[in-house]
Amino acid sequence: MQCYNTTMNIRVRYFASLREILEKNEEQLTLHDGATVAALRAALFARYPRLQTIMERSLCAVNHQYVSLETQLHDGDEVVFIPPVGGGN
Amino acid sequence: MQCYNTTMNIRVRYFASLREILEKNEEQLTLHDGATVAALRAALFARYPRLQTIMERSLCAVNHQYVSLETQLHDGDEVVFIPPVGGGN
Amino acid sequence: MEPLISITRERLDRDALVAAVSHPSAGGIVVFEGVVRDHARGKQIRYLEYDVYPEMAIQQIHAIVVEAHKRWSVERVAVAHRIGRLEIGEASVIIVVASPHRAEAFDACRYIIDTLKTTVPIWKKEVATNGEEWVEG
Amino acid sequence: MEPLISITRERLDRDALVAAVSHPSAGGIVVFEGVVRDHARGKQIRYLEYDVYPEMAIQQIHAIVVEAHKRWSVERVAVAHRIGRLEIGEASVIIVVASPHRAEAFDACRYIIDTLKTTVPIWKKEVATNGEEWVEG
Repeated sequence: MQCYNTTMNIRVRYFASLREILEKNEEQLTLHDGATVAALRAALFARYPRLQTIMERSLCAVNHQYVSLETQLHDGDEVVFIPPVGGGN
Repeated sequence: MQCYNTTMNIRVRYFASLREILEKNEEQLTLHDGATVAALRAALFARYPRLQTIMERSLCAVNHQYVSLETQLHDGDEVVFIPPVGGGN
Repeated sequence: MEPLISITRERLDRDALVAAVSHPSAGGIVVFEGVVRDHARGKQIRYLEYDVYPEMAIQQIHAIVVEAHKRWSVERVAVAHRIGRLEIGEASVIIVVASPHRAEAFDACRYIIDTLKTTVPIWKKEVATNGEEWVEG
Repeated sequence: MEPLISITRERLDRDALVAAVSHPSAGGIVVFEGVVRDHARGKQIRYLEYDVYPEMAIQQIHAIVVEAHKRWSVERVAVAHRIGRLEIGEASVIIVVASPHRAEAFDACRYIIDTLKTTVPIWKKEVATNGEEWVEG
């Protein structure tokens, strides 16, 4: 038995190398309620295998704050995977 | 017995507080051959007693190089007493 | 203290940034300017392309400036970062710190650029004569 | 390396100095600017009057820049000092260091201004609302 509120919508935005590889700026993903950042990342690996290397080196931000992979997501969250920055020295 | 070359001419230039107190930019002084910076300073103390305090806190430069009081002067040398600098922090 | 933070596609205006933080009580101004170099990692660079996560970048830069204020009491700070395509010799980032005394201005300016480079989501793609690459770390 | 060193009665031109040291290989530019403050040592300043021993000041600044070059390999340095009467908010000194990497530019710029302030024969008279004084140390 399944309720209507067991899924949530997550907005994923892409920048830099991720945006270029996927050729899109953002997309909406639907996940089960209570899914973590790690679960979202796994879903993206499954959908885009070629992102795995770069995403494993990326940090993650939810609603503009850096978070860990264990962080639980909530309906309407904005998630960005942030490839290493560092504009030289 | 005295030779013609037993004296030398020294150019003394004044800056900042020294220039303002003396109201002159420079003057020529005649000293005995082999006189040191200390001897020049003593001669200036005698001539301008009110310079003593400030000159005792000054460094001395001969021909644009900082020197010690024991340095021997030579004919034609340019001497400047340099009140403490330090334009703030 | 309200820091001036901007992310823009326009050419950065050094004089406007300095004027914005200048104040009769500030005796020392330190400016850092990052400029696009003609070579990097052995490559001949043609131009750079900067990308940014704007909302988060602004927020992160703000946090860095607040931390600099806590550490060195610097009140007058401007940070401007350019994005999009930049040619050799153009400024990608300008940081200006004005302070009553110079030691704090130097320390704060250096802290801000060092931290910005490592924590703010701004990326650059080096377009070189032999290919292009998003630079990472 | 031929450093640009100037002592002048004219208003200092920040942009001209930065342009003079800029180079396609220099990715970091650090500028220090000393500005006349409106107060000092509890006094309300009206204006400053700078005096200089010019030949020696140029020589000393040159020696400082050579030492900075030895320590940090900075090749592109400009130092400009203004003398005469300066009003509140005007720049008395501008130092610009451009370098391939920013750490050297920061270190060299700071070394140059710190050393300049203590060893170069340039003096200032503070003309305050309640009198005037040559500032020493």
